[in-house]
Order: sequence, then C-alpha cells, then structure tokens
Amino acid sequence: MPTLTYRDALNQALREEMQRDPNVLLMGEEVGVYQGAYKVSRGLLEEFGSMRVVDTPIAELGFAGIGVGAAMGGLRPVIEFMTWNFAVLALDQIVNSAAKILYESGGQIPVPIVFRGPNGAALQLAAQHSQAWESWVSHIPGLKVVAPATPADAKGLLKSAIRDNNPVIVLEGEMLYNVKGEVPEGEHVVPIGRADIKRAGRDVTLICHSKTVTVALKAAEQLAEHEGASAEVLDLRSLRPLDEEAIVGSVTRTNRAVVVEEGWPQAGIGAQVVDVIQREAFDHLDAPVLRVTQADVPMPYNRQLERLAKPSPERVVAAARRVLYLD
Amino acid sequence: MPTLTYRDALNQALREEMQRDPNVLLMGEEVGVYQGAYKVSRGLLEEFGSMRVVDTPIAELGFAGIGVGAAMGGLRPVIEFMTWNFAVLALDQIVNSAAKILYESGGQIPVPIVFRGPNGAALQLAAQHSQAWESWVSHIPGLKVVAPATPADAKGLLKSAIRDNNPVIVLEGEMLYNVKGEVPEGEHVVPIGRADIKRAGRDVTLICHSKTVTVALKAAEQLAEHEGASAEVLDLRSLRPLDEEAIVGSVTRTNRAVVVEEGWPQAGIGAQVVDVIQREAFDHLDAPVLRVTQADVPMPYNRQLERLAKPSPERVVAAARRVLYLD
Amino acid sequence: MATATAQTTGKPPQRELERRMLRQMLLIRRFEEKAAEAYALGKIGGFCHLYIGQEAVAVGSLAALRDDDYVISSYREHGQALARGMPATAIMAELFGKATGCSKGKGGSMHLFDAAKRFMGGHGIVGGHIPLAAGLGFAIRYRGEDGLCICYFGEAAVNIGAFHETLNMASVYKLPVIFCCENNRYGMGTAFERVAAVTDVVEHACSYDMAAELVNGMDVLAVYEATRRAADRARKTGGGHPTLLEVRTYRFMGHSMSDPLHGVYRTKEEVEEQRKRDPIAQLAGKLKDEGALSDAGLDALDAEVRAEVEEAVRFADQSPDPEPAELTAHVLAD
Amino acid sequence: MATATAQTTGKPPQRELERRMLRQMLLIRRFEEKAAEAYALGKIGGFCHLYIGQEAVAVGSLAALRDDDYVISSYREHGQALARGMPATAIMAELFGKATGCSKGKGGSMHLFDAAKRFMGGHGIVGGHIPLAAGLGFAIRYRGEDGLCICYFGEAAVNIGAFHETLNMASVYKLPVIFCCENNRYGMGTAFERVAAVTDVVEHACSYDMAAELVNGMDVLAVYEATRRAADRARKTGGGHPTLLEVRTYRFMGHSMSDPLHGVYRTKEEVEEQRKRDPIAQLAGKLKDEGALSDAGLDALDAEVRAEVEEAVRFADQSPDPEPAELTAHVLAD
Ligand SMILES: Cc1ncc(C[n+]2csc(CCOP(=O)(O)OP(=O)(O)O)c2C)c(N)n1
Ligand SMILES: Cc1ncc(C[n+]2csc(CCOP(=O)(O)OP(=O)(O)O)c2C)c(N)n1
Ligand SMILES: [Mg+2]
Ligand SMILES: [Mg+2]
Repeated sequence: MPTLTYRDALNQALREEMQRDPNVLLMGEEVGVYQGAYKVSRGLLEEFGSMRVVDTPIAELGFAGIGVGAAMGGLRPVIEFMTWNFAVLALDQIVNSAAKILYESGGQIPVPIVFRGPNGAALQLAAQHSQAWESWVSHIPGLKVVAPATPADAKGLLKSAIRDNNPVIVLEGEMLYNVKGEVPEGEHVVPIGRADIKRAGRDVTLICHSKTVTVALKAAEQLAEHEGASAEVLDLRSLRPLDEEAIVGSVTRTNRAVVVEEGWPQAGIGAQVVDVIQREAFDHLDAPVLRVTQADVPMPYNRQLERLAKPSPERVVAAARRVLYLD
Repeated sequence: MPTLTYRDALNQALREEMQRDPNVLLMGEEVGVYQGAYKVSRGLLEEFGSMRVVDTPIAELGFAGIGVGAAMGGLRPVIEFMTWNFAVLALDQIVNSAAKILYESGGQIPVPIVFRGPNGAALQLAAQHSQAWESWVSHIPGLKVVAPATPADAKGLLKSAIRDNNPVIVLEGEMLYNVKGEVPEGEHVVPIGRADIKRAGRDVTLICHSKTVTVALKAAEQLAEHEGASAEVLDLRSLRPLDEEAIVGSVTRTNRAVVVEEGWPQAGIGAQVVDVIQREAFDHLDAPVLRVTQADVPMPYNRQLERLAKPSPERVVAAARRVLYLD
Repeated sequence: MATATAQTTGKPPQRELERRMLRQMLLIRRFEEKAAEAYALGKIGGFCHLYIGQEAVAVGSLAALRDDDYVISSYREHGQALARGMPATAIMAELFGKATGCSKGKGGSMHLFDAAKRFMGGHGIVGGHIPLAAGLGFAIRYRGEDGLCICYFGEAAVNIGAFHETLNMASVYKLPVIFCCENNRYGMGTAFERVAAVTDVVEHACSYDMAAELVNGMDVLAVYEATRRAADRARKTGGGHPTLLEVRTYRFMGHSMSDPLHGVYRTKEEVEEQRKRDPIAQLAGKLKDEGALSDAGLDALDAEVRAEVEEAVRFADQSPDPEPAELTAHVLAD
Repeated sequence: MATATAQTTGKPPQRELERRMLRQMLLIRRFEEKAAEAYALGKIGGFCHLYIGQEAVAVGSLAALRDDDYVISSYREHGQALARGMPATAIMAELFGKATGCSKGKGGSMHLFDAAKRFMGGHGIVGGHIPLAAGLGFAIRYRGEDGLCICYFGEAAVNIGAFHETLNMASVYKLPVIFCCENNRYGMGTAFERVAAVTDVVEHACSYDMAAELVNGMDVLAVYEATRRAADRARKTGGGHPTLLEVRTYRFMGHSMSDPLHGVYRTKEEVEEQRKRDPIAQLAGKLKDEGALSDAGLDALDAEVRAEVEEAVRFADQSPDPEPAELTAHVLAD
C-alpha cells in the first residue's frame, strides 16, 4: 500500500471523486490559483478547470450559502473553509439552510454538500485561530460530522462524505496534514458512523478523535510502559452519528474510560460520550469517566501557555491513573 | 411584593439600570419606536431617548460588533436579539470579539456587554425560529450565561448581567414573557453562578432551567401524586458558570437525577450536567442519570409533531420512573 | 384553468396575459384573506406573513419566467407560491400543518416548498436565502443551461451582509439570477429611511457592476416587462448577467398576523392612501377602461377564485395531521 | 525622541512632521526586518504578517490624529502599533510571547493591544474589527466627545458582510470613524480583481452616503492630508461624518511569514516594479531634493532606529515567559 501524507490522501479523495462524478466541485478561498492555503487542493485547478475549482472572495457566509444553493440545484459541492475558525461566520447557512431544508421541505430537497477544512489549534495561532468546533457542529441534527485521524481515514471518510446525500462536516487538522500513513489506492471508502479501535487494550478505554488520537496512543504507550496498564484507544472518527455501540462495547470490557478532546470542556463532545457511557454501561463502570480537554480559556499565544492549554499524553496518563485508582 | 410578568420584570431591570448608570444603553431591532418585538423595552425610548435606546437595521453581526466596540470604549451596552435564532449570524462577534478581547489583550480591555433575547421554541415557529442555544453559548470561555425561569430571577439576573464586567448572555423565553410572579422592588440582584431549588425533594433531582422549570415542576407534582415520589426541582439559572456545588449537593442527597433541557441532545448542556454528576457524585448514584431533551430533529411546524418534539412533564415523569426503577 | 407561468419563452398575447395576471392577483388576495380568517380561528399557527398589497410583484415577475426557472423567497412567500402555480390546496394545507401540505406540514407558512415546480422555499432568516439563489444560479451556469433563478426579499434584507456578499459573487461569477427586492418601505415596524443610509436599493448595483432597474410594484405590467428584460440578460449564453430589481410596493396588512395593521410606525392615513394604488384595482380598471373586462366578468373571476380558495380551506381542514413517525423522518436523506 | 503622534491638533511645522514620519517609517521597516529574522530563528511563532511596503499608510494617517483617538486594526498591525507610539520593546516582546509584551504574551503578532495608547488591537478575523471601530465611534458620540476612531483593514475585507453592515450603520448613526482600507491589491494569493466585481473600493461609499477619498498610499504626505480632511469631517460637533479612505499601497513581502514573496499569484517583476515606489525612499528623496536631509543625516537616522530595534530584540529576548498561572488569568474580568 502506498504511503501518503494526510494532505495528499485528502487530495486523492477529492481528485478521485471529481473524476468519478462531474457534479462534484470544490469552492473556497485560495483553493484554485494558490493551490490551497494548506495545499490540499494542489493540482486540482489544472485538472478540472475554474468552473469546478472555484476561488471565492472572503465571504464565508456567502460562499457557504452558494454551496448549499448549488447542492439544492443538484450539484455536490465541497466547500473548503481555510480554517473552521472562519466558518463561524457561515453557521447560519450550515445550520439554518444545509441542515434543515430537507426536513422543512418535507423530504423534497436534499442538500448533498461537504464543508471541510482544518479545525482546532495548530501552533501559536492564538485565540481567534485555534478553535475546535466538534461540540457545536455535532449538536445539530441534519448534519453528519467526521474527524479523521489518519491518512487512510481521511481519504475514506472524505470520499464517503462526498457521496453522502446529506451535509457532512469534515474536521481536518492543520497539524495532521504532514502526517504519513498507508492509504489504500482507488476505491477506499470508510463508512460514516463507525468508530475504530486504534489500539486494543483491557484496562481502560481512551476515547479520542482527530489530533487527540496521537495523544491517546502516546498515553497508552506510557501507561503500558510505566504502569503496566493496557489501554484501548478508541478513535471515534465519526462525531455525528456517534458510534455508541463501539463506545459502550469497549467500556463494557475495560470498565473504565477517559475521553480526550481538543475542545473546551463545557458541553464538549466528550460530555456527550460520558453521557452515553454512564447511561448504557452504568453497571460496568468501576470509576467515573474522566475527561481531558483544552483548558477552559481562549487559546494563549505564548508557546508554554499553549502547551499547558492543550490535551497532552501526560494529562491523559494522569486521568487514566485516576480512573485506574493508581493515585 | 408586587406581581409582575417576566416581560415587565425585564423591563424594570432595564429601566432601573439605565437610571442608575448613564453608560447603560439598549440596542437592537425594533427596541425603540416599535417598543420591542416582544415589548420588553416598552417606554424606554420615551424615557431615555434615541441615543440610549437605539433601533438598528437587520444586521446582527454588525450591531453585535458595534455593541462590543462600544463596551471597549467604556459603555455598557445591552444588545437585544429579536430572538436568539438570529444571533447565529452574530456569533463571530460574540465568540471572537466579546469573549476573547480581555484575554488577548492581557487583561487590558474588559467588554461589559449583555446579549439578550428570547431563546428556544415558542409555538409552531418551525425549524429556523425554534432553536435553543444553551449548549453553544455556554461552551465558550470568556462568557457568562444565564437563563432565568421566573420574573424575579429575570429581573435579578438581568441586573447582575448589566453590572457584570464581562459579556453576559441572557437567554429569555418568548413563552415566559407573560408568566407572572412576585418580584422584589428596586435593588433585587440575583448573583450569577447560583442555582436555585425551586422545589425541595428527597427521591430524585430534576435539573432544569428557563422554560423547562415549569415542565419539571409539573412532573414533580405528578410524581408526588401518582408515584408517591418526592422530586427536587433544581433550577440551574446560570449555565456558565454552572453551580456544580448545588448540582452535586442535591444529587448526593437524592441519589438520582433527570436533566431536562429544551435543546438538542448531543453535547447539550444536559450532557455537561451529567458529566459533573457522574464525576463528582459517582458513589452516590443509584441509577444512571437520564436526560429529557428536544427530539433530535429540526423543529417541525405541525402542532402535534412540535408537541412530541419538546420536553414534556410526561417525558420527565417517564424518565424519573426509570431512574427510580419503577418500571 | 390558467397555468401559473408562461409555457413558452415567446410573449403570450397581451390580453390573455393580463387576464391571467388579474386572476392570479385575485387568487392571492382571496387566499390571504382566508388565511387571516383561519389564523384567527387558530387553524394556522406560528408566524404568518400576508402578501396583500404586493400581489403585482410575484404575479408580474413570475409571468415573465419559464417553468424550469428556479424561484426562492423569504417567509412572505404565499404569493410567489400561488403565482408559481403551486396548488392552493397544498399551500393552505401546509399553513394548516397537514400531511397533504406542500412541505408535508413540517414547514408551515414560512417554509413552502415544491421541488417539482422548482419552488425552493420559503426561508425565515432575513437575507439567508439570497446566497442560496446565487447557488441555484451557479448550478445552472455549471451545467451550461439557459435557466435562471429569481430571488425575492424585502428591502430590510439589504442591510444584512449576506446580500452584499452574494451580489458581489453573483456578479464576479456571472450568475443568472434576478434579485427582486420588494421594497414595501418597512421591515416590521422600521421605516427603511431610519436604518438605511441610502434608500434607493438600486444604488447598490453600482458597487457590484450589476444591471438594475427601479420598478413600480403596483403596476403588474411594469413588473412583468422589467422581469423580462432581466431574464434576457440572465439567459445570455456564455455567462449571463445578474440584475437587481427594486420593486416599490406596499404591504396593506401588518407585518405578520401578530402585528397591528399600522401600529406606531406608520399612520392609518398612509395605509389608506396606499390602498388607492391597489394593484388589482389598477389592472381591473385598465381592462375595464379598455373594454376588455366587464363588471360581471370581474365578479365571475372573483367567484371563481373564491371557490378555489374555499376548496383549499376545505381540503386543508379535512386533511390529516402527519403521522407521529414523521417527527423523525427526513432529518437525513438516504 | 519624537513622539509618535501629534500632541496638538494644530498642524506641526511641515519639516518636523516630515522628519518624524520618515523616522517612523524607517523604524517600522527595520522592526519588520528584524521580526522576519527572529521568525526564521523560531523566536516568533504562529502567523506573522509584515508591513513592509505599506509604512506610509500607518505613519501618514496616525500623524494626522490625536492621542485620544482610537486606533484599531487587523492582524497586519505592527506598523500601526509602532506609528501609534507603542514602544518597540513591548511590541517585539509580544511577538516573542513574553510577559513584558504589550498583551502580556497572550495575544501575539495578531493581537497587539495598548489601552493607554487607545490601541484597540490587532484582530484576526477578516472584517471582524470593522464593527468594533463603529462601536468605539459610537461610544465617542454617545459621550458627545470630539474624538474619532480610525480602522485599518485590507481590500479583501470589503467582500465580507461585516464591512457593509458597519458602513451603513456608521452613516446612519453619523459615527466619527475613518475607515482606512489599505488596498495592497491582494488578499493572500488572490488578486482583488478576481474576487471583486468593482475594484475601486471608494465606490462603496456611494451606497452608504459616505465621504470617500482615493489616496496614493506610497506618498506619506498624501495619506496625512487625506486623513486630516477625514478627521475634520469626523470631529464636527453635533454628529460628524464617517469617511472611507481607499489607500492604494503594496506589500513587498509575502502575505505572512509562511508564504513566499511572490508565489504563483504575482510575478517577481511586479514586486520589483512596485519596490521602485518605496514610500521611504520617496520621502527621503524628497527631503534630500529639498536640501532638508543629507546622506549622512539619513544614515544617522537609520542607525538610530536600528539601535532602537536592536534594543527591542534584546529586551524581548531577555524577558521572561508568562507565569503558568497566566493561563487562566484574564478569562473573566472581576
Ligand atoms: C436575520 C434576521 N433578523 C431578524 C429577523 C426578524 N424579522 C423577520 S421579518 C423582519 C423584517 C423584514 O423586513 P423586509 O426584509 O423589508 O421584508 P418584509 O417583511 O417587509 O416583506 C424581521 C426583522 C429575521 N427573521 N432574521
Ligand atoms: C473571515 C476570515 N476568512 C479568512 C481568513 C484568512 N485570511 C487571513 S488574511 C487573509 C487575506 C486578507 O487580505 P486583505 O484583507 O486584503 O489584507 P492584507 O492581508 O492584504 O493586509 C485571509 C483570507 C481570515 N482571517 N478571516
Ligand atoms: Mg419590507
Ligand atoms: Mg490586501
């Protein structure tokens, strides 16, 4: 299997889907001439032309809405947000148009559209450019939400998202774009709604997604090495729908869980995971579920403070030690 | 003590605070000449003039930002959103400006502003006009969020919000505006961050806020009458900060809880309450905490479907019966 | 029965067109009157925004378009839906929240849809559907078709960002869209001049290098002609040109059913003065003056549309509510 | 040392003004060059947008304003902060993320603040600070003062809704705001003409009944004069008038430190051609031509600002990181 970066895996998914279906197009800031702010769309303008790879003005609300309208008109647009931070301006179109038109119209008008781009903090981009929107977008019925952690999942989930007849949010990671991994060639589709065990274990389940999968995997190694504890790493991959079965299945076996996420704590996606676990696996829980999240602060610029603010393997290990009653 | 409607209690709070502090002003659509879309600002234009009661164009992003700028410049604006549904357009200013400028500026520039208006569903307003934003707004550090259920709390919390040096979100309820209750005259301030036991009980805690307080109170009556169960009704009042102490205190006594909210289930404010309970009262819980939320669908227009979608006393009773193992 | 829109691109004979437009305007008027009654009886819930006074805008403009053109509107869209030829029965049933409604009772007054008629809603967030219109135009251009999309919105929407972002992009991408601003001078209780620095909406076209026209919205023929010109510009092959139409009109009723007829923001006299410009009376008068319509003819036409509206109410009344299972249907497509 | 802004409202003697502006432009240039070096060394992180080429805009405009006027800008704001008279030490320390930075190391390059200097940030969302400027203007007008707020933003921000919503309201409410659009022709890698239907930003003023002026942004004196005129309009008692200035300038560097100098969106030749219009060289040349500056004098000035910048780097280097407790400080005010 070829080894690709996460960036190139996304690029491959876009290219293959655009080749497969003439109704698929890409729209966003800098996606064309500039080849993408993070080069995810490299080469696509040259291959598909400016009707299918469309540079937009800085007008997130407007071009998100144009995407939704185009989807209502039968196309399958992929809207790139340069980062999800800017998508906050487009939420009206995502929530009030994309997510609701099918329902409001009594099922008449589907909106097959993908909104994608990097989500969460990169390095030292400070408060306005470091936000993780899992909680907000996954709160909304009418949307699907995925957050791939590996190049293979990035390709497979983006392909599923593009083929889905619903609005799908794809949360990528700027810090993931250079990560390499094996990616199946051609038809590789990862179904939306299925979590994935990235490491099997017995003593505690570390539940994570996107960038925090690496964090959890590192924590699992440390737990194995220093505590002799066997941690299972469950990558949610899909945040809406959540794979409750996989979550409950794993915790039923390990009886303990730590949920890791990049977002803020209050009403985070992790809170929902906790809700699922305590509701469906109450009698299996040997300890409260603990969460590791971003500190409950706007992201600071200073590098040391930023490090403190983010979930880290150390903080996950500390939480795992507590649920294992090792403290 | 005089009896007032929730609407007039808010009006009184605005009037008294505007009389007290010349820097307090009200801005929003229809707040002046039209006397408020829901008449909360009745009479204020006449009393305070058009510099302090400012009608705006339909430009939620713009006037929210003007409010934030005015607060940076030393005023204490109260921004009325005709409903919170439209505030979705203004989130960039609420999240990226109001909530972050103090932090980004290293503590130099406070943003004392109130964003208020009706939140959640009224009657048959359909999908775009029936949204409950508790989860979204309370997710954001740098904001405070309150959601009063009674006229007295409405007055007391709005006064606190106006005096607070931080951006405060006040979630009102269109369905509450006509509700009557006793309201202390003059200086009546309810501190932000404190929940309130609206009915004491022993067997199960019903945790609620805003419109769902009535739902929970009705459920508590039914539980008392038909099941002989004594339910405590805990009104959160403040959603950020959450009064964890009160939540844990009550559940530690009752050992069982049901969380009721108007919003959608996934990553709702109720999920956070569940997280708090299972983390801090794990050993006291005799049953999983259950939640009653809006159905996970865009709000339908049809009256019967809408009724099914909303939290109801019946659904709360059913959940309480389950946590009481009466089924 | 006359169909709602011209079947061919050719100009239909003038008289036939005028009579059809008169009938449609009357149908809208009577429909809205009945809706007001039903609202008072509690058969219609939520917000309900009537189109009375503005009939010439929907009717004149849609008469100039083709059946395969897209139509999209705000929450004040009963008129456009009827003028588009959506059955009065399905619209009234939707207002009643019934399973037979054009949106299965799930959308209500603000969210009328009919995919087959290319009627793309009914939208409730002011300005929110304006980018959607450009997107529909984008889809047309993408496929190299010669259709267009017409988008209706009130003058108050001009103050919101979405309008500007969209007009710019529609012009840059040369999208076949007619932006039809129904300037009825008020957004709820706010007179436009109190919240807009420039009250001639057409002025905004200059900033976007867009064609524009100011139209008398009480003259259905003027609306028709202006829309034809805009449609021609939009259909030009190899990239049409969008148009901003500012149609000056007036709403004779309150903003919605929960608002007073004039309130504090406008006088009773003003409303009465404007009623003299009634678009229906004007067209009927013209036809009578020209000997093309008799009093009896008008009465007959009125009786015909009244019967149609009665039938719509009966249909809506007798239709069932949606099944409870509809609550969770159509949240996601398959 | 010359202070950054005019201390009085009276016009300072022309020569003194010119020399001070030359010094400020040089200071910005040298500061930014050092920032680029420090970025390459990893001492500055995140996004860092340099102001090289645009110095005349910040310097010319701020020279025309008072110390108690508000200043607000986008993420490309090092130049305005320096021209405002914020110490180079505090700005450099902020870029280094140090506790001594003007935002205590928590804001970084995109979020420079100095409440005492009425420098209201550094903002990262394109167009997001434009309404804030109007709000600051609103506060001035509310208190009946004769101050103003100047707001800097790039031409690409003109395509976003916030710009339009704000200009309309600023005009309706008669707010004392100078909207200073720094048109450097590109938003990241996108030429303005590719994404704007009309490329003369001043055109937008018409839609908002606003005064406007097109200014040569490579001529610091032209910027100064235009800003004076705009300031006069803003300060008028009983409701001033906002102005939209379109200042044509050019950025000599890449969009941010992570972008190439020209990239695929503009040619090396274009950049070199534009460099011939260097605002610093132009002003220095003028002063030399007029016999008001010698080569030695220029060298001395340059040495002076270089020393100031060196000192800033030294200060930043030696300053401590914020304490860990700063992580949770200032999330909320007391
Ligand atoms: C973004 C947004 N803000 C506020 C509202 C509430 N609202 C509904 S209609 C309306 C007035 C709109 O006026 P106009 O656009 O002129 O249309 P008209 O009602 O006159 O047809 C307002 C303020 C809304 N629906 N959306
Ligand atoms: C709303 C939003 N969208 C996208 C971005 C990413 N972005 C940062 S700067 C920029 C270009 C801005 O160009 P312009 O306004 O001309 O200012 P300049 O950089 O030329 O000074 C973009 C697209 C952003 N910060 N905010
Ligand atoms: Mg109107
Ligand atoms: Mg630029």
